[in-house]
Amino acid sequence: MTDWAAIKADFPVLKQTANGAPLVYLDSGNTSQKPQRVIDAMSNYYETINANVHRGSYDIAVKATDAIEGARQKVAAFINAPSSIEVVFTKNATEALNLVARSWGGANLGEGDAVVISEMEHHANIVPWHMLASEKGFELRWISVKDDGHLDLSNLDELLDGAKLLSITAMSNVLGTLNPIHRLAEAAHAHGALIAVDGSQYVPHLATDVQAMGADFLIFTGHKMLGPMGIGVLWAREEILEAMPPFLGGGEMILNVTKEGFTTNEVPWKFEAGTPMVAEAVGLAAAIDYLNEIGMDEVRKHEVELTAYALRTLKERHGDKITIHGPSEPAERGGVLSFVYDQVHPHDVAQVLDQKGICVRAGHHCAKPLLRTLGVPATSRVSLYIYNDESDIDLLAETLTEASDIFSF
Amino acid sequence: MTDWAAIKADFPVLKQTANGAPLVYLDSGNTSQKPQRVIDAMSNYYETINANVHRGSYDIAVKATDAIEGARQKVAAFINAPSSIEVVFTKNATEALNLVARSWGGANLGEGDAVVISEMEHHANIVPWHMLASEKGFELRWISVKDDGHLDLSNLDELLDGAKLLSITAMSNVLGTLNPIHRLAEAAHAHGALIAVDGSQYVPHLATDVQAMGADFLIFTGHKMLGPMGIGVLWAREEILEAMPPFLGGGEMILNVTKEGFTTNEVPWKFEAGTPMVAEAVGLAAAIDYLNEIGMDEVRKHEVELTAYALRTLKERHGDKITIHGPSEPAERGGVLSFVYDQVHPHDVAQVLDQKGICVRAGHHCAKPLLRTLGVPATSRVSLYIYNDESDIDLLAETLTEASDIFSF
Amino acid sequence: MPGLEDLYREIILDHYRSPRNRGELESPPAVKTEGFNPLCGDEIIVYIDVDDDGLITDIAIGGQGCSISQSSASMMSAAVKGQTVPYARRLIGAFKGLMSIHEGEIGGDGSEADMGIELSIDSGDTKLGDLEALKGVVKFPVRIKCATLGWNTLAQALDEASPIT
Amino acid sequence: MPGLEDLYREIILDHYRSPRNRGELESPPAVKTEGFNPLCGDEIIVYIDVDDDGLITDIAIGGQGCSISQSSASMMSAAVKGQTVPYARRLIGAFKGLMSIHEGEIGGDGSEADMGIELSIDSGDTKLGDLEALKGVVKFPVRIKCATLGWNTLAQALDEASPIT
Ligand SMILES: Cc1ncc(COP(=O)(O)O)c(C=O)c1O
Ligand SMILES: Cc1ncc(COP(=O)(O)O)c(C=O)c1O
Repeated sequence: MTDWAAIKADFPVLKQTANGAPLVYLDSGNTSQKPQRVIDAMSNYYETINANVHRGSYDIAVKATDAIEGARQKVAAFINAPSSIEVVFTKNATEALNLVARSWGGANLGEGDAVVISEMEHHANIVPWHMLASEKGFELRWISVKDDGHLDLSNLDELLDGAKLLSITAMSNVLGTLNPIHRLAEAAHAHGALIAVDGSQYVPHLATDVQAMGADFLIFTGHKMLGPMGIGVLWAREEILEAMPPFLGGGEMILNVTKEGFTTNEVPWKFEAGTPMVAEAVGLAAAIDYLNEIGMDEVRKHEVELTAYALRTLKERHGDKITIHGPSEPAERGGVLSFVYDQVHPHDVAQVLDQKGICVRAGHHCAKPLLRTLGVPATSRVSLYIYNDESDIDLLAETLTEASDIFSF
Repeated sequence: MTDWAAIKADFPVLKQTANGAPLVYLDSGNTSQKPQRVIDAMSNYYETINANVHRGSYDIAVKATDAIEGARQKVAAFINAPSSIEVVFTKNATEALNLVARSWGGANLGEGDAVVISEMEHHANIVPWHMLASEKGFELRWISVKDDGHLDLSNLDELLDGAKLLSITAMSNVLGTLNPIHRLAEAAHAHGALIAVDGSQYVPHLATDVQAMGADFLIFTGHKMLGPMGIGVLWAREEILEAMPPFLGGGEMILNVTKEGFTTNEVPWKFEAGTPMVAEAVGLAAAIDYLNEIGMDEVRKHEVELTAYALRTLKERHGDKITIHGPSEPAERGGVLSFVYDQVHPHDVAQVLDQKGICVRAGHHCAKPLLRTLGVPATSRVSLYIYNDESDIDLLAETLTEASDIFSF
Repeated sequence: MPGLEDLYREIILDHYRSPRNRGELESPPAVKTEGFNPLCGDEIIVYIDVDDDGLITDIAIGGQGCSISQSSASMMSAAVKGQTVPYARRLIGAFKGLMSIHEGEIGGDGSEADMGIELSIDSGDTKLGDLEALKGVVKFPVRIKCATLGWNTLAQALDEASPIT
Repeated sequence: MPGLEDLYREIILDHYRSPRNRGELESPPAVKTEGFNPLCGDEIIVYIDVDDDGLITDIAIGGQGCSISQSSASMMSAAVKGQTVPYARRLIGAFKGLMSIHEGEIGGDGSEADMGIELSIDSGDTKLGDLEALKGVVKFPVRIKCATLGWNTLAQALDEASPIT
């Protein structure tokens, strides 16, 4: 049995107060908090072995190189990648998605081609395709989202017909919806398309196995999984990476440079131009260790229970005053709850909650096309992680009534 | 008078031993070490106000936003930029140079155009131009490097004729040469070209004033200036940034996204797609504070003195056995000394030095075209910073003789 | 520590609940401009009719957003309706000045704001007084962009309707 | 803590000072391949002549680099000259096996190395014994790439001269 109270105590931010009240952090879908151990791992790196990697032959340079390559192996194991050379470090998920679009897409997409995405994508999985499409002239097709928060897959074959890539989130950052990636991968492959999976919301919360998923690309971001900001991950099958042209040019990614041209380094370094974020890789590795010690199945179980509790509590307490978007079954969703409360604008909801130290996000959550489909300009969003517990939900439910009091018409 | 011993004591790595010997770090041109205060600033950020920025209205989100925007202002002031909105955070200098190439270059360069760079550029200021040139068909022209380590500017007007951009390093990472940026900027502007200055080696060591330089773009990187890895800076004049198309697509950089397209956010956020590296910005701001407290003029004075000492000591001790590349006048150069020692291969030199805890870099220093011009396949490189002193140079000079002993023919 | 009562003054809630000049104008002839707050998704649409004498003869406000953005736009509409374009421009400057104190601190550009102009510029219209109620917003820095959204959108509309020559 | 004497064995320094088979072969008919170590700039050029029976009748080594890369290539050239292509391939596998212990640990791919083959494969050529001297390199992980550079280049040359069918 996991001692969730002990886990909560590992997170120094949660010992802070905000506006005089103890901090209740319900915005992990935005960025997660970091256990002391992750913070210390990075400090320790800078205090003991900081050096540039892959370039120096001296002692700390070797140790720093081992640190980043060790982190790469840890990441690979965490998602069950066949080889660590399939793991590319980027600065965040957004850069990783741009890398896929510009490098793979730039080489493979042209007029007459199509890329399929869904209405529930984060802007990071929309804008790179818009940018590339306006340059290359391919078609961007959209899988619709149904009222129940699930993808409308009724016309999937039609959408995939002639498509070269399906790029889709494994879990919605607004609705919490878990998408049937394995089924989508099979459908994409049946149509000769590849599948890129945006795991930014999934990898931090559920055990991930790229091979079982049938994914060709997986994208995620360190800061949402207890790791630091400034590091993201692109995983792709080796043969795909091998065939892709480079993305950014500079040191590390070359084998040779002359005045006339250059040759590229091996994967994954081919895609890692310039000095990499070694401390952040060390922090991400420490975060993975931390999650592995709890066990991703325990993490998931905790979140399903807490999500169920939240859905139940908010409904019991606020009834028709609250509209919670997304699947109603906790097992079909992650711990992300978007809601609209009693005609109070989400920004005002967040403001009222903030006065009690409760951190929730209000807005479009970088998913404007989805909000347009939902027919709401903005929502309030609660997103849970391992350091949350029922008392956080209770305080949330309690404080919402204050918003009602101020804004009742 | 600066107390340099006290400064050295601020750097925890320098209290480590390597191979049983106290660490002597002479590779700051590769990456610098971090004072405890910078390390602590980042830990403190994660322990107290970590949140995603520009998105949340709650207390710690506001503080985190203030932290990154405050860092932006600090960076702007450090280089005397007219406005902080001209400062774009990237993951490193390499990304910043790619941003200039892809965004500005992509929009402005085509067949018949030319970009001028120099033979002493780092690969980060070469490969992005090779990549873009092969796509857009413009010409890449090279300013030669003379035997004395200075640029050959005799044919500058010819090279700039019809050029749209001069992209050049302010200080060579191999030779230490300080280039006449102001004069180059005037020449570029006289020909209707813009000038991009790679300040990666310059900004950490000399007081920088983009307005006095006459620069249009300035690029530098946090980890070489006592700051963390994972953050770089692109500065450009506001009107130039305004006119540039976006670089990476995703969250933060948009104003609106629909299924049909998107509109971009204001500068600088237009160029900062995805969750930014807030902790790293906080660390960079702390590094700038630290440098400002010493004073950049003091930093420069220390390094000129130490460079003079190193040039003198190595020559006195090793005479013709050692060839030191680059300008012979300490005032014309930074504290970067590339040398070839007694036919011992630089990699072997570094290995021997490592046994005494001395960290130097051996190789091509990501400047292969320059090494080809110098006619050497590799050099050993010593690069100095504020925590180095004469005893470091003495130990270096002493230990080099051991390499001689092993490899004497 | 600022409390919610600093932000949600009664007069603000009143404008939020009963927005003035809510609606659309036919465009053309009206000038229509849209403003977005990319952070929270708030949206203000400003329609103005400006006659040949440079008088803002009519104004209407569309869009959606939080209590602050909506009430600020509502107050703004009441304050500039029937006024001249130069007056409206000065008022925008004055209002942004009021809001710029913190924005300047966190990196926004407050320099353009005309801090010299008092909100109580000569006008019999008591609606100006209402604007003072928005002062509390300055204590909640993220909400400043909500409060100024309508004003920036109006500024754009004015530039279109009556370009500065 | 490994000392320099583990790395710079006398036999290694001997090959470094007096490299065997240094030079060029006319190409064609010789196969010429180049290998780079992007980290340090070392460069090895391997020329081989392979006859119709699959015998490596001649080999020459060009390029430049550190004592480890040069001596390793020199020893390699001595070890495979006059031998068959399959023998050379097995030797490459064995050598990479010797070097892979740490490479595997830090993320390199050691799996392809044929660990089963002893370096002392049946051959009267005493040069094989010399190769054992490179074992010390494993204690200096960054130098492993120096030691294997020539061998990887030879592997490429063999693939070109005598493609695996
Ligand atoms: C002159 C110069 N430019 C660019 C770079 C690239 O910096 P980074 O690796 O941080 O992108 C470096 C350092 O590696 C450099 O010395
Ligand atoms: C589903 C999804 N994809 C991509 C991203 C982008 O991640 P980052 O901002 O770290 O690049 C996010 C989070 O913001 C997300 O929720």
